[in-house]
Amino acid sequence: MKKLINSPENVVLESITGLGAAFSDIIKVHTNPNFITRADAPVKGKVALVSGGGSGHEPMHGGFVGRGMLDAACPGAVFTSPTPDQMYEATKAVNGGNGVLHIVKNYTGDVMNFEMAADLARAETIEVEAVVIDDDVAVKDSLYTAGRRGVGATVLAEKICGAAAEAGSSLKEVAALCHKVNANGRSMGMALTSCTVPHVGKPTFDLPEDEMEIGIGIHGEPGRTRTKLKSADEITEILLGPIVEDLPFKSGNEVLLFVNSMGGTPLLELFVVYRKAHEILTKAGIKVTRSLVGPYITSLEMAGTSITVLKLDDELTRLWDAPVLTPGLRWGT
Amino acid sequence: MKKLINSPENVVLESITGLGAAFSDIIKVHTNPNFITRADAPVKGKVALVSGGGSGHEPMHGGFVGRGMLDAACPGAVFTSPTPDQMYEATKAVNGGNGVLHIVKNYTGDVMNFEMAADLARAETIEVEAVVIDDDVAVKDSLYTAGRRGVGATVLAEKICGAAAEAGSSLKEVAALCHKVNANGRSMGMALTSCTVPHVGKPTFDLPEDEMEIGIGIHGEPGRTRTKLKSADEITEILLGPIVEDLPFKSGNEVLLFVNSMGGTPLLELFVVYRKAHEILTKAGIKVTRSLVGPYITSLEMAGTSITVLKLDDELTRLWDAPVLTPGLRWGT
Amino acid sequence: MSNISKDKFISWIERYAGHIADQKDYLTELDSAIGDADHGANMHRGFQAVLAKKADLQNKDVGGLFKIVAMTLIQTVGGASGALYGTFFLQASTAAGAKPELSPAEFGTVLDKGLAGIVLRGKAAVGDKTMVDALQPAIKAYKYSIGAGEDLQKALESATVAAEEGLRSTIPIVARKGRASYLGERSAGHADPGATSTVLLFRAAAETLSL
Amino acid sequence: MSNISKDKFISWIERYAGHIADQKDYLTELDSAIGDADHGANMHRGFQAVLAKKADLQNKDVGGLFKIVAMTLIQTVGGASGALYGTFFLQASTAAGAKPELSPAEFGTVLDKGLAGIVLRGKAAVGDKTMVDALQPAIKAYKYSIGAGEDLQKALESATVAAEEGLRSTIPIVARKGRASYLGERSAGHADPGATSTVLLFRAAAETLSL
Ligand SMILES: Nc1ncnc2c1ncn2[C@@H]1O[C@H](COP(=O)(O)OP(=O)(O)O)[C@@H](O)[C@H]1O
Ligand SMILES: Nc1ncnc2c1ncn2[C@@H]1O[C@H](COP(=O)(O)OP(=O)(O)O)[C@@H](O)[C@H]1O
Ligand SMILES: [Mg+2]
Ligand SMILES: [Mg+2]
Ligand SMILES: [Mg+2]
Ligand SMILES: [Mg+2]
Repeated sequence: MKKLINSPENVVLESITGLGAAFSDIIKVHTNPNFITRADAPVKGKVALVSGGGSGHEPMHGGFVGRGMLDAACPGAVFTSPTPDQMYEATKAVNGGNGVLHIVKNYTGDVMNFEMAADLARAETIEVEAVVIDDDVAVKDSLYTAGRRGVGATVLAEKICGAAAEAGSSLKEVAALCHKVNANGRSMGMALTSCTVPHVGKPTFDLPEDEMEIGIGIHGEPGRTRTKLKSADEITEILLGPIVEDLPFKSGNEVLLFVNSMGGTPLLELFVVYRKAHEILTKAGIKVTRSLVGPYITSLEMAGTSITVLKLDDELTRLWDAPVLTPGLRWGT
Repeated sequence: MKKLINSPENVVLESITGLGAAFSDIIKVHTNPNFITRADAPVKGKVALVSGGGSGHEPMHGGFVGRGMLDAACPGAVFTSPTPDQMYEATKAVNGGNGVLHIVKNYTGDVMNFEMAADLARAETIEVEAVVIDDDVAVKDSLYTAGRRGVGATVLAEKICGAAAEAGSSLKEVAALCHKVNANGRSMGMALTSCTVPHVGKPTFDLPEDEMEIGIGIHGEPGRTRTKLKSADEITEILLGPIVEDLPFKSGNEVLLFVNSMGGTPLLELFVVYRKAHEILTKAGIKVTRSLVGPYITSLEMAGTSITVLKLDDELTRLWDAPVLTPGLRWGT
Repeated sequence: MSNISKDKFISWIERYAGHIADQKDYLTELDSAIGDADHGANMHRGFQAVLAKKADLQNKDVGGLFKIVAMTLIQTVGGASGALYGTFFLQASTAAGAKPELSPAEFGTVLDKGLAGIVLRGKAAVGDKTMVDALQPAIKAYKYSIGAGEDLQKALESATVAAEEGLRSTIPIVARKGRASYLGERSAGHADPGATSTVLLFRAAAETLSL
Repeated sequence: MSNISKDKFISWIERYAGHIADQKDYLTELDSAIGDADHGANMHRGFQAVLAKKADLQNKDVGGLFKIVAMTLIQTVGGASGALYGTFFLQASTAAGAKPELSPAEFGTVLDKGLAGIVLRGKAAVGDKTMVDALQPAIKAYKYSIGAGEDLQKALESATVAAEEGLRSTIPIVARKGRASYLGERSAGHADPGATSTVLLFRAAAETLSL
């Protein structure tokens, strides 16, 4: 295993310590339990947003803490959802008196640990709402299964809901907005390579030189299907097709196109994918009015990409454009 | 070779086309010859900044075109310096009447091709100054050699000089400022893995599981020495030691600490390195007052890191903080 | 039939922590195939933390003992298994209460309550390819055996056998719960990591509780 | 001794383009060891572009012919080799001027001017481990041979041999110019890519100019 770490046990703690040192003006890092809050938390009277999940997806979530986005993020061990005490302490630390929204990616572990944290917080009369993000079209949805995974739409939901909370929306309103983003966003991802979890020391799966995984999540897990390697244009079609069909996105829609790197795919390649995705949507009469391109929700050093498309309306566009000041996303300030 | 591309021949053109589509509000992409300009170029009366180099270093340079940074960037083939006609056309396109500064990384090919372009532009009475960046302490400097490579300090120079040009400084002033950044910045890099140039199809060099390259540049070339793999803290010391000695940086100095990913190293690991670098400098009485952490000057998907330290004064700090609006760096706007 | 003392329960937990330590890499390997390669590390982190609390464990009744195990797992494991095994011991602790020891029959009820907690949290049924596939039949076998007047050792052994059968039954199943469900058809042909760690829980019981 | 017609120079360029195409991967391999793995691709891109201009090449004098080669290389190759080989042919074109053919002696002067251009641009001297290490001795040998009254073919062959010796001499050298210089000691033990492509230039000449 080739990694810039000191030991698998310390990588998360040392990494968030570095994050805190680099962005002490924006965030504050708390340890045992580990969580990251806005430097100015709690913000009196503002609805607070708390998210979290396993580490290894950086900049998500810790890099999205700051004005106009999250109030707190709880990093678990690599690819392991955080523990209830982390979310419980974070919730208490950022509660500004108008309630706390938990933005939860739909993974059994995340959902259950956030539920337990919410129970603890509510027991102390903190008003907590939880919204579960499940935008991954690679997973067939069903009442009898764990359902779809939460992936790219999480980043967009955190930015958009953060803007609404900053603007003074109520907990009910921010929760409703979060459901709206989830309802209008769809994603799908693929991997050219696996990734190596530090405490495992070897790639989670082996992928031959001429094959790729389609329909992966963000935890280095294998995808729905393994196929022969294809060109960037073909891969973009394979990912975008199911996304467009699923919502469905229709001619005349205005959308945000988010092309994400799983970590190891460089921008040179990512923009080749963006170019094709933009072309396909445009040909279908779908207007790309906002874009996000880069590594924002990653699986360590995995090479691959995921595409997320979010249907926009004036409200979502305005909130997307609103100022944001975090280590990972910043504009308007 | 596993890459999200359609063909090695088209990767650069398709990638800058995608970049242009994603950021049409900020930049304009011109083809044959290929160069990228600010959407509002030429800016009358403003000194224009032109840089360029081989592709594969994204976001540098194309991602740094926009208000407060570069007026134009010229992308060559992967790891191959662009041709004079690219810089010549870019220079003409962004010339606002008050002269054009060429920011050139010190590689024989880059220097010679920029020289030829400058000759062509001057022949048309465009005032052109060129500043060569050579901040890589891994290379011993000497009058009889090609000298040191231009690496991390290039990003800082483009940001700082861009701010000065935006504020109305003259060509002479901006050129002097560029020399100042180069004189006060030092860098060194290392690689955990090689990278694969698309038209070559296999890694530029082989690196055993337990070895690393110290003192690499940004073209996937091997470094000065190959050693056994070490911990993140040890590697940080190996890189930072020569940097601090070379300037030298002294107790009481205020600095900008730039920890860069070569492309394949994820943020989780990069912040482990940042943490140690920040600790070492602080212990030495060197005050880290500004930071930049992420993949900003890369070698395709190479795993590794480079550290750049820039000695700051009030002028450099103010210009660093000034608003910048580019695809790759954005704040204050 | 003799009761199970608190000290026996302590040995049970310690033995289980030992099995987890031994099987850590194997559990992670199973999780690599259909999950995210952390089940072994998760369980090991949790039970090492439990061992570190050995002092507190000593001076507690059975309920208090399980409560410490529960809170420690909940606060150190994370993931699905942390919430689930944590809930299991939390419910078991409530059921056991302030007793210094449990009769084999009482222990059956305690296990039942633990299972109920897991099902309430995880909403998984037998056949979903989860730890429930091993836990439910194991407890059923244990209670049947005790009800039939067999001794504790016999009951724990048949529980272990049932757990192992339950584990084997997860192999052909296409997962409906947990991460493995994201793989669809591809999850078939692999044993469930959580069901595997559940087998170890009963094996440890059979090796400690009746002696 | 018979002169070298413009058509012969065209065959020279075409033959060189062919050699580059054949040796493309080898040149890149050499550049992988001490450079950035693009010399073969760079030269190939450039000379394929030159071939594409075949039509224009036909109706030009020798100077015009070299001018087209120069501008095409400058605009399509990039890197150090683009600027250097481009400059070589640019200076050669000025020296050759509007002549329809060159005497072997005139060709020597033309080569000299090309070399001077490379040295002016790149500031490399023999021994720096660059193309100059092959180019300089090759031209020297060519001129010596012509001066000694040997025929063109003989002169081109001794030039090629001298280029090859120059190339071999680059192997042990620690580079002082170009990317290879960044490697310090590690650059020793490898042949210089540009010197290798220069050998091909003279080999192509010996295969075309005197026939
Ligand atoms: N809804 C559920 N109900 C019961 N057990 C579950 C459920 N979801 C997952 N599990 C169990 O948890 C195990 C995975 O645990 P672990 O890998 O530690 O957590 P995670 O899946 O969050 O990485 C699975 O093998 C399965 O037995
Ligand atoms: N200053 C110089 N003078 C003469 N030749 C040089 C100089 N620098 C580099 N070269 C030649 O250029 C060759 C490398 O060309 P190429 O790989 O195409 O360009 P780059 O080095 O920019 O990638 C070297 O092998 C060397 O022969
Ligand atoms: Mg997990
Ligand atoms: Mg090159
Ligand atoms: Mg797991
Ligand atoms: Mg080269």
